[in-house]
Amino acid sequence: MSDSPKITPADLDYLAMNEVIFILPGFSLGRITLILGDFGPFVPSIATKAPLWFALYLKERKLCQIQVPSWLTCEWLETKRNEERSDPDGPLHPIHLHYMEISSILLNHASDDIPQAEEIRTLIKDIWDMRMSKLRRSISIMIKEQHVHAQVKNISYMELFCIRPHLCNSLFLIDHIQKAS
Amino acid sequence: MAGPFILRDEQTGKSLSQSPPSAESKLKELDLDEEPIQTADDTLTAYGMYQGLVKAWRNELFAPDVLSYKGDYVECMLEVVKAMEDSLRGSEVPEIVRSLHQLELERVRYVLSAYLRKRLEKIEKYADYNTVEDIDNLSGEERIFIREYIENMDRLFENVALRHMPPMVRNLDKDKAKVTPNLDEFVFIRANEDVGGVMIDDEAVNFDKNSIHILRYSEVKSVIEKGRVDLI
Amino acid sequence: MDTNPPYEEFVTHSEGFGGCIFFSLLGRDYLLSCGSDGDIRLLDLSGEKEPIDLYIGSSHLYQLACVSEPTAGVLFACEDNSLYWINLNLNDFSKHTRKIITRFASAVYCVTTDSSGRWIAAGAADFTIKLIPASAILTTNQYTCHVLDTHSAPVLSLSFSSDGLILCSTSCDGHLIVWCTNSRTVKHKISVLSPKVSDLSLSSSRLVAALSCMTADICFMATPQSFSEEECPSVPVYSSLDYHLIDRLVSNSTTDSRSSGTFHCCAWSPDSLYLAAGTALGHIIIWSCSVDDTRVIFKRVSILRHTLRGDIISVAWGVSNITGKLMLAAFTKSGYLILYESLELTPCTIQANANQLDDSLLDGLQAADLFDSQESHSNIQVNGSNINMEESSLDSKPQTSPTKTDRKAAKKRKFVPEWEEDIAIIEPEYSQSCSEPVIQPEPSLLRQESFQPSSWPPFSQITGSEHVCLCYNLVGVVISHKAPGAFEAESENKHFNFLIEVEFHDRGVHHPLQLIDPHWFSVGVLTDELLVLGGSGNRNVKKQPKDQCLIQVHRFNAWDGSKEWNAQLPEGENALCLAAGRDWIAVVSDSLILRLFGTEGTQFDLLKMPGYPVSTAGRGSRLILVYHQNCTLKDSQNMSYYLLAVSGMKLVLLAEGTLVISLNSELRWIGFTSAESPVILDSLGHLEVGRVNSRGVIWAPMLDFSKTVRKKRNTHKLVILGITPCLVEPTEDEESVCNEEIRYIVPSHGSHYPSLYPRPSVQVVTYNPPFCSVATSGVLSLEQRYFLSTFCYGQVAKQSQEELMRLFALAARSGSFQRALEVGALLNQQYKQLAITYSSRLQLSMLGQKMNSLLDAGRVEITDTAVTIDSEDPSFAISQAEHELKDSPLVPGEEIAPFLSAIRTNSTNRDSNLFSSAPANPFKNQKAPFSRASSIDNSFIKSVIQKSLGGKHTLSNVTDNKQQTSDLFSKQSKLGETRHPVKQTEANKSFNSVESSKPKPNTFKDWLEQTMPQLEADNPTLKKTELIQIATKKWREEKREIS
Amino acid sequence: MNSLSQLNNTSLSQSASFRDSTYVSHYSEAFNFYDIDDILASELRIPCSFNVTAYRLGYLHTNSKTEHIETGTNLELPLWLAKSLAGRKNIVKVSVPIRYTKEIRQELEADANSSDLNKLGPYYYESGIKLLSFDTPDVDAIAEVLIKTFCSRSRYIMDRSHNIYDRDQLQITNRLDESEKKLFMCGRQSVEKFQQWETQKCKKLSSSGFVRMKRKRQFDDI
Repeated sequence: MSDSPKITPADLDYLAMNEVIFILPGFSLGRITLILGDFGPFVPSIATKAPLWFALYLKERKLCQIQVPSWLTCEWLETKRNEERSDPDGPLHPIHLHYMEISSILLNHASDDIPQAEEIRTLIKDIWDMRMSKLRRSISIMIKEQHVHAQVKNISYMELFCIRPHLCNSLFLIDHIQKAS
Repeated sequence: MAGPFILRDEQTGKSLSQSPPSAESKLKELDLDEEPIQTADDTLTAYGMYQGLVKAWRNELFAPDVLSYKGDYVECMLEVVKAMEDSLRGSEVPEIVRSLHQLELERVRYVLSAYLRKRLEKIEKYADYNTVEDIDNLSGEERIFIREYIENMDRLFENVALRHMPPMVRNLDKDKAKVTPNLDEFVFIRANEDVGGVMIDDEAVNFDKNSIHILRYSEVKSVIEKGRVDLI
Repeated sequence: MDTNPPYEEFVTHSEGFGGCIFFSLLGRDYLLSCGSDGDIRLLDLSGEKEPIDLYIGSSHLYQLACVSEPTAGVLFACEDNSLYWINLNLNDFSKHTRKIITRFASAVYCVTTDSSGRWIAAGAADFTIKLIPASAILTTNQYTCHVLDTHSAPVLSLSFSSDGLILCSTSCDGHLIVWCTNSRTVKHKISVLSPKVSDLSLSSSRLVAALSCMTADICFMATPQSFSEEECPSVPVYSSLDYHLIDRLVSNSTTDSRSSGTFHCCAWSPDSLYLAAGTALGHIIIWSCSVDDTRVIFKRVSILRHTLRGDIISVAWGVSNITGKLMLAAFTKSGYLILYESLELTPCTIQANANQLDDSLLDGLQAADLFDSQESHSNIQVNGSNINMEESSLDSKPQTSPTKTDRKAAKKRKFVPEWEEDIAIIEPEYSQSCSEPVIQPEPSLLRQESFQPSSWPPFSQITGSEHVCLCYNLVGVVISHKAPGAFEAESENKHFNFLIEVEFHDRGVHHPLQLIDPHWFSVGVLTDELLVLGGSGNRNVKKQPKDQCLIQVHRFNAWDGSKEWNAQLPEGENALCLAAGRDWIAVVSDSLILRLFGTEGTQFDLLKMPGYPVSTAGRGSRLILVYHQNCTLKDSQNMSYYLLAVSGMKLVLLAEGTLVISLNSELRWIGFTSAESPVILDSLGHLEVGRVNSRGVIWAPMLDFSKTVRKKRNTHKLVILGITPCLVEPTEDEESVCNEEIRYIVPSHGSHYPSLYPRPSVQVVTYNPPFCSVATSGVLSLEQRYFLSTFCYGQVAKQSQEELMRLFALAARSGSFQRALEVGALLNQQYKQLAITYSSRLQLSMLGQKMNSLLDAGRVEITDTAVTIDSEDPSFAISQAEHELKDSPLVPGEEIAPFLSAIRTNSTNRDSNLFSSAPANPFKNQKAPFSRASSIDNSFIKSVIQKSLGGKHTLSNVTDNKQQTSDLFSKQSKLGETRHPVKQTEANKSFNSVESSKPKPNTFKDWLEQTMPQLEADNPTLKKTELIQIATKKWREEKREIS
Repeated sequence: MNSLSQLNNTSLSQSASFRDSTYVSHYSEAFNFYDIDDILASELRIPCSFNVTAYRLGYLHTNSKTEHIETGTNLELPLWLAKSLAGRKNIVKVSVPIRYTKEIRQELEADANSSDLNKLGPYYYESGIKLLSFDTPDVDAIAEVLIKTFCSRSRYIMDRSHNIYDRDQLQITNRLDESEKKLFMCGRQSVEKFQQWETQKCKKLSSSGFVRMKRKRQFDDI
């Protein structure tokens, strides 16, 4: 009967779906006013902004082609990976806060619009693993030295999701013992 | 194209047939008087409301206790949803537009329900605590709910357990038996603006904008309520 | 001597820029090449010459260099901002380790090593050069790289002196810098040439691509020189003693040296006897350089020609380990590698006799020294810089050992600063020497092959290319590729099928098609009603007479059973390009015949063309046809055009003339604007639009892609889809002066053609005529805006009048009243009125009176506008008339009456031109509803928000709005169409009643001062900023209300 | 007589009254009256010796014939009872239970990772924390050792919980004390959720609107 995680990956997906990306519409449509704001007008095959869920829906109906965001290209990810690899003990390097969610969504639903999808998949995994190992290392240090406050830079939501329970709970446990004595 | 163009033409057409003052105005629109600065006001758009709701939902997810009820967001979104549905039902729009709108409405509903559900869950869990501590954080409906919930729980206790207890221990002391949220839990926050002078183990700490921190919930509770930092 | 020694050619890389270099390792010769496809290929010259993939990368490689000591490896400059090092495994080249040596802030353009292998230098587009000790890199991982950042433009090329003491570099801004490698200081800076560019790919057409310096020991720096109007392309050679120009090497002696095209690259032979340079026309020109004590004399010894087209991007020398002969390799832009394995060259030697030396030199020069100086080894010391000098011959490798005596001797010798007399002296033998190799002036420009607009690759290259894009226009994409399983069939070379994919940008027009194509079509054109396919039955430039050419037409909205029809061209006749209009199809065949078909397959008309066709295009009722008038001129194609109209299924000639495109360019695209006036684009990116009137066509330059398009590197490769009326309605703040936009796609860089999978995103650009920028506000100069508006909307249209008004205002404010009048004269009546009021507002009574007189004069002329109209192109006149109808009630109705009918028809046509609806179209039918639907939601949300917030902000007008919008909102949901501007105007009345008491202030500021207190009173709860926001809204609404 | 009465009616409420604030078994709640773990944790036996004679409490002493507990009797009382007795007018004198004595502590300090906390008592930390509220001399030492032990073990717990691939959780958890187990389970749960999500098994995606809508659409189309 231990606590279930406060947020689920599905929720993170939901949040990520609000990110705006570029699509090449396969239809023409005037400006459409959503709650998220005005989008369009959609002119066939001219790159237009649209929220991710919007794009995915159109994609499912084969009505648009999704443009890969600049940070999801092989070159960019490679540079990212090298950055992370270069200093295994250093801080996290800046990256899109929803990079896991968006990449997996796109790779699963629009892989035909992504050149070198497989390379990207592996790259993302590499980056994830490197970042997680960094996080674990620093967490254990933080616990050992019994800090009660810390700042963390460039951590993405999915990473947060994975490390939260252990970090928070153990910190609390220590804190609690100290309080009791 | 439709919309603005036609409007502008109408304007000019009017102004041409009119007398000098309107010509003046036409001149004004022609010449380069400085325009007031375009400021997007999120407070008034549906987008701002939606964002606010999402924020509230997140905070609610991560906060151990029940935060104050963001009534205006909820009501506003409810109204928007309702209005949109009516409009969709009323007018004959192409089905792609319709389905897009419906899809968005689904999403909005999801947040709404998730938000309310999360609150109820917590309210139920810490029923007694809430009635005592932060009853004014709850919405009217929630108060009704919590009152009834407590009554029922008490009746249940009475019937199931306490009746059979020896008279000495029959009265169950509520504020000893109550379940309390753990305010010393550790949480991650992101600062929406530069926040100064948060006391952590009696030393003041400053968060600069968009920095992410982990610390005790109890230390930032007030700042969160002010909306200066968000739980993530 | 023969000018064309035997050579072999290899297809190495797909296309684009790259480099090649000889590499001798363990007594074997290799030829390495890298290209924009990101691969490095290795050619074993000693073994069988099969290109081996040494490295397969994704991003563009610009240049490579080799190191043999201590470990054999290859360095290459990659466009992903990094300089890579490949550690070769001598036993198995496929096994190698790669590492990044250093990274730059931008793409790395060049890398080189010096012969002794001490230094590695790399230059990049971030203006910096990095100088790295070679040994350190190869052994350890810690090394310091010295950054040389004196260049103020991307570094194009680098070259070391043979002793490694000197490095020199060129940058895009045309500077050549000489560095001392040991001290890493600038020795000297030469401005090589004038034109400034900032990009390598552009530079290839404009200026120096690669320099080569001082392989010889008298340090000569040769940098290829650009082509510009006044000077012919040449390779200037500088002395690096005192850095002055020694000679400008031109392709052939004096007569029309331009024909050789610009030089892209040059290289000194290892023995420093020869200098080779590659030209834009794909020739390699070799000069022999001979040195005696006072002079340097260059003679062109041969021109190497080859059949491949395409510029030479890099040349490399080598000495074969086996034969000991000179080898020369060249890398062409089209990715071919040309290898001359045994070059027989005769060096020109001059016998230096003392009497030719002028006396200043002989002064104090002892006989001994003079003697000494004749010897091969000598060493000169000139103004500080210490250089070895050696007369070397074919077999002697350049390496020297300075001796004292030489240095002493060297002190005496000086290069004479003025070279005129020396030139004069050698002039006779020079001319006579260069006459001896027989060179007939080569054909200047090749005649452009015929092409189909917005399709690729060009007809000649179709063979062997996997995907052929038959047509990529505004309607959709037509791709032809080998059907699955075709490859096996090919290997058994049976007759196999192609598959034609048709995809529409707007899925609503028609669902995607897939056609089996047994006829191997090579040209196609797609409109939203039909698809026309045709072309040579065989994917070969030379078609066999036997197989017949078919024209196949598919109709998308055929109501009778027949969805397609075929037409068989006569024996041996082959369709080169197609055009399709509203209700007709034109087929241009290689037997110079233009056939006009109806959309249903009846052939109506024939036309014999006066020249070989280049291309054709059609739209609505117009057809343009471009053909070669004659053989090409020296530096430009020689084409002319027919502009035809199809009326009653007969061809009517509207205009003809010569088609002028910029020098050394080809026709890239032809088409029509939405007003059916012809448009041409040449390969340099100049877009011209022809204004058609009764007397012919006036071409106006409307856009220069090389200036306007962001991705400069691809301007010469972009593909235009077409020109359409702006579909994206402009927002309130910027009103467009141009009602047309050009849609185009650019290839992802490094590749020649746009990618097909996934589809590229379409870029949009509007006209940008090259007007002189007068100091005015805004991106476009006012004149430009006026010109555009007249061009797009016609003279008397509202837009152009407004632009004129602006011009007038500007002139008036800047106090140049004459100019104001000049402009004012063009204004029509009611705008003249405005002008007068305006000038009176500026207290310019004089101007006002003048304008008044103009106004009175104008009263009479009003009818003339109509006259001028019909003299012009009908479509323009119509557009004008339309606008007059809408805008200016002052113009009496009857003048326009004759046009009315025309307007109707034309306007309908124009709608049907683009994205027009096919009956079978789910979206199109509801096109109108779209805009409505969105506007509904728009008003909905806003109203709802205000409703829900109305309670909170006790703001008068918001609450009013709430009332207004809410009941209006119910109205809307009933009718289902109301545009929200209307709503706003209605809503505004509510608060305007509040405001109306006050006088109307002019600017936002004082208005704000007036209203602020009241606002604050209305809602004390809000913060300042929110108040401002509300105020801003009110101010806008009020302005809208006023006008 | 009086001792009995006050003993009896204190028992329940007392136990509650000192149980709050020293409670950890459930991370999100500060205090849950009805939590079984907590009750169990406070069942820890503590060796006590009576300072006074407790009348008619002989039944507490299993193997004594007398009906009273004499002064100086040593017997083990559950933690909650000992607490209430030791607290006021100290009826009993408590001493550190065996698991928290110096030897064990040294053992833990020596090598925390290898030692089996579960054997030392399923609620080692929690009972320990409760112990801290007594005023025995080596309270601080206990607190320190608890923290030290936990710190050095937490890395191991995290790594195991994040390493999704070792399925044999028992083999990991059976050497952990209860709160450590919970810690482990928390981590493991979120990681498993992540794994599910990554392999697209998590169905909750549909409830985030997008897929469900799609289904609707398809039905409409049919």
